[in-house]
Amino acid sequence: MNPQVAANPPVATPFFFYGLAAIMIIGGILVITRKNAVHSAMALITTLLAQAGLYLMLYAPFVAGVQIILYAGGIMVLFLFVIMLISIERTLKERQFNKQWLIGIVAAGALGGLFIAVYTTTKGGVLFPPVGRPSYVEAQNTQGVASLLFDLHTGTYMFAFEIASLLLLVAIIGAVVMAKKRI
Amino acid sequence: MHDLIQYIQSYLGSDKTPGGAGNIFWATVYVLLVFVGLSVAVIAMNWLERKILAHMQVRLGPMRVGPHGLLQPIADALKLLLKEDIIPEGADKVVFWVAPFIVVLAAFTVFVVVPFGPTHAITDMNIGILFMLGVSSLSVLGIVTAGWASNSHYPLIGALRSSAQMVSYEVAMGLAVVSAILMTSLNESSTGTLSMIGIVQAQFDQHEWFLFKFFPLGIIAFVIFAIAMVAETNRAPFDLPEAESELTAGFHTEYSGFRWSLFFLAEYSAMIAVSSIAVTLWLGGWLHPFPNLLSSPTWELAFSFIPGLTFLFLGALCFYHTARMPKHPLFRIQTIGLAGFGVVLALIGVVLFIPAVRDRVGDIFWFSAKVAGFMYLYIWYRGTFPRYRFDQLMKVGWKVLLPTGLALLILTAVVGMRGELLEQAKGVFGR
Amino acid sequence: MVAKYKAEYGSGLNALTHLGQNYLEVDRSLIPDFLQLLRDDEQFDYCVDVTAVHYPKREKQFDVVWILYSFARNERIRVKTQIADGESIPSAVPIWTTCNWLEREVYDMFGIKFEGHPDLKRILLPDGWKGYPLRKDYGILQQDSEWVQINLGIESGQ
Amino acid sequence: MTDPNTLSPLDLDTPDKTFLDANELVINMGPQHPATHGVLRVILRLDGEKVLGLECVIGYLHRGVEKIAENRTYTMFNPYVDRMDYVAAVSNGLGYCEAVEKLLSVEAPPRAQYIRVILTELNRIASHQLWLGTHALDIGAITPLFYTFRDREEILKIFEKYCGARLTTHAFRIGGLQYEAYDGFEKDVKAFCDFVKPKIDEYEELLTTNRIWLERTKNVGVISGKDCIALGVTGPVLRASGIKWDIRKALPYANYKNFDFEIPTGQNGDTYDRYIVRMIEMRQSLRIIEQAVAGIPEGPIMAKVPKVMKPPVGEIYHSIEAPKGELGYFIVSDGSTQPYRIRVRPPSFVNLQALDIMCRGQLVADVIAVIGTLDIVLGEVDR
Repeated sequence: MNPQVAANPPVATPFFFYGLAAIMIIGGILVITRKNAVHSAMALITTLLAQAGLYLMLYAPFVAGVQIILYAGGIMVLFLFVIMLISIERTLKERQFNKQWLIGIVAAGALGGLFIAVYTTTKGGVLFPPVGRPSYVEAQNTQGVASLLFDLHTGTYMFAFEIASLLLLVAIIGAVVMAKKRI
Repeated sequence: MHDLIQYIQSYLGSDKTPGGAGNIFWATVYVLLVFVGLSVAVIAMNWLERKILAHMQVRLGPMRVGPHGLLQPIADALKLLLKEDIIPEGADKVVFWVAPFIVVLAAFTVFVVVPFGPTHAITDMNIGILFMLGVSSLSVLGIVTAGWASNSHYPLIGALRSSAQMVSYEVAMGLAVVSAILMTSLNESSTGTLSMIGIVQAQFDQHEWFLFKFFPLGIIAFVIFAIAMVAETNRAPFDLPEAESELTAGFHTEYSGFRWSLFFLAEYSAMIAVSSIAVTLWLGGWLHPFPNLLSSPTWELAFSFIPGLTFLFLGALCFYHTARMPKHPLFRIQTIGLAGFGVVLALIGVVLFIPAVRDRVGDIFWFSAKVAGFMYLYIWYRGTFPRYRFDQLMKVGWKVLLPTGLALLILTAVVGMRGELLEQAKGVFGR
Repeated sequence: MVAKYKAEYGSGLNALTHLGQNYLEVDRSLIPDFLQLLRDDEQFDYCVDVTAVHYPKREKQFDVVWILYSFARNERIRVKTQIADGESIPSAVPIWTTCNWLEREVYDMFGIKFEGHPDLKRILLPDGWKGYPLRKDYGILQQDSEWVQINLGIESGQ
Repeated sequence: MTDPNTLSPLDLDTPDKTFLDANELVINMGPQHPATHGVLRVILRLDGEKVLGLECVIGYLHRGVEKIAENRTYTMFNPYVDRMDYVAAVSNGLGYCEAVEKLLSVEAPPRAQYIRVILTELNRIASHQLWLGTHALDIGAITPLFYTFRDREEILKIFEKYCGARLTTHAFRIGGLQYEAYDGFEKDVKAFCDFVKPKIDEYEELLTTNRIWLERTKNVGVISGKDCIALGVTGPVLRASGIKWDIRKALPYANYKNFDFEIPTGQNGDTYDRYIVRMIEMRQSLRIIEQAVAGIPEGPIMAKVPKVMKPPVGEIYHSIEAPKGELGYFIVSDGSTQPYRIRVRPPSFVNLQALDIMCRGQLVADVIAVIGTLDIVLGEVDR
């Protein structure tokens, strides 16, 4: 039992959870319904920030920090960067939904079904571990992530991590090659 | 009622931050204190920048509003609040509205983890430094959206410039920060930490500021950070996003009045925020000079007098200038005002001698003094340097700072692990 | 130099000196070739100024003046030619790039058209302005009041 | 359009055509813009931040000085010339007075010549100081502006003491001077020379070896000597491109042939060289002033000039080396009291033409630097 958790019982957890979840859902809906791409991007940022809040509630501050620094801070800036250079007037005239909406709904329904299935079958189990489990301990989150990734003995994701970074490197080079004729 | 008082008092003996102790009352008090303190700091910074810059440029600066222009920032603030709030015709109203708030929110939120002292922080997060970098990077969003929403060319170019600039300098900044974090773990006893308080504590434990650790690696990391932080806050000589001679005022060209003042506020609090990071990581945060050498009670007592003495000195300075004021009836109110200001400063100085206060503000004083040093550097840069061009700025960021930072990171790791590495080398070759 | 060209062009060329300054009066028909010649063969590589003078009483109303300088000879020379109102004159831009704006100004002020000028339009006055202010028949208080009223929304620019 | 012989081919970078389709942006810089030094409007065609081409729109300050001249007598027109290049009013006056004197075939007496040279050179320093301050400000260094203005003030004080005016001085009259030099004039000028020398060192200390300044000015706005001649660019810009030509030496006027000074030149024709050339020019001006103050003769200050000036029929072109370049006056006289036609050959106007060629392929920030380095005064461009 971690003394810190015992000393600081989480405050108003359901309130924050439902609040953040609601923000996320509203943001997500706005992302696809807004015609103005910049508004969509702003909604997406809100969603991502709310998600970071949920990570914090899950005692995963490192992931939350990375979420903010990478998604909300880094990637979305580049998104906005590109969106701004596109003429907004033109995008306003374009059709917002294409013919694949049916497939989209099917895919979203399937994913939602999966979530519900997992939730119902594992309720009280792995997804929502009881209070006091080590994964609650904030102080070990950063080290935990690091040891999962890099530790020689317990690390299982080292290879996947390195492969992912290589993939990103290839993507960067590809983007440069495509965007610039003369380098 | 009694419970409440006890709840409030229960924190006082604690050696944790209010957030760490989970005391909501004191956390709120600290939030308010930091907010007010920051606002006062920005106002003071406004006045100081104008005065110091003026004296660097052989002129006087504000002299009319209050003695030596002391009330000038207040007059400015009033003017900005009363000014008409113009929203351009073709602007995207919602985004135009939201953008300044994003910037201000990002600039203020980072102060949640800034450690003014071992217990003087709103909270101590396990990921403190990561949180600071992450949240401060959000201000780019505000700048970009502000530039875009203005629906005008100059702000758009300014916004694009600043976003490109901030994103690229974040990389170099991050590398320098990582090398400092690495230093927290590279010794016999301590384990690494991302917590802001933990980092300062590590410097205390390791008996040196990280500025001097692994000489000259610490200094190089600090220099990289010091350059990157000027670029991050869009100040001279990296003030291209608001280069007035090229882009009139950059991303906030179309803003006026209150909304413009929010940008102003955000810029200065961001300057203070990044300076705080630098102070925390390399200059020993709240520690007074030579905390390990001069740690005897006598020295502690001597150091605890310095804040009070400083304020007394400032008060004396005010009295000196009061005496030098022209003896003309027109200047009477100004003279009285200056004397009054001196009295206030001296009183603060006296209050700082009270033992209970003395023991608590020492950390805050040293931290603020170090940050103030950086603020002075900002002003000095502005008075001295011409402005970089955009491509040169990018060149400095990507071709100089980034490789240096990477090499530095590797070198820090190698130097820090040299014992183990030698051991392993012996293991391999020694047989 | 003068004698050589005098022989070549005869009456089309007239060399004079006034107050120690040399100038050539050249027939309109010689204009682009003679200027080209001055630059290429006589090293007058710097065109100091192009301007015009209006003589309303003359038959050929305008004097167009080129002021040339040669770095090699350290010598200045003026070339003058006379043209009538409405007549155009070949542009010297292919010879000296600097003539671009100078000719535009002459066009702006006198209404003299330069053939082959890359972008002959008004330079100092607004594009829609009527009248050529440096002509002698243009009064000093005169203005294009129509333009002023439409574009500035005031009665008069005086 | 342009002859390849006179103009070195421009390295015109067309935007890279990729699937991202380079964005061409047209930006309107000015007429109200902090860095255009007045009311210059520059229409920039940009690819991102790179300048593809630009067009200057001028004439916002057009006052019809040449038309005014035709309706004033020779004497009455004299103050008007101060209003063209208002930061170098004394030079304007010198050019005009000398042109009319030539037309009248009179010459100003030696003492007047010396005082003229002193004042003109002082004005050259003042003009260069103003240029330096604003140019550095454009590039982002805000401090030199205050230093140069502080020192320019001393020059203006001398002007004020001499003729009562600080900016539009109207210091000279046709045929000489109106006012005798005031008591202590020589002393003031000498004191100024001693005062300003360390100050020029101070400017140089701030900028000459400043790394950012070097990066911002080296290889920026390069123009070759050949292009300069083709475009008629004169003054420090021409000299910075390696052509050693100064009217004070080439076709001496006033009594410049009596003084010993050097013409500074640059090699690269970039913004940095122009900066260096102007800095040296300031020092050379000081040299001239010191010699002139030492050798100032006694004597009359006004030649015999008729009260009503009626120059004989004829025309004259006279030019001087103004701080910005060749400032010429082409005066046609019809024998009456009023000039038949006065044409001013403004250095700023002609130099401004080079802006396009100097900025192509550079960045927006360089346009600012180049406008600054051309040292234009819109009052003179538009007249």
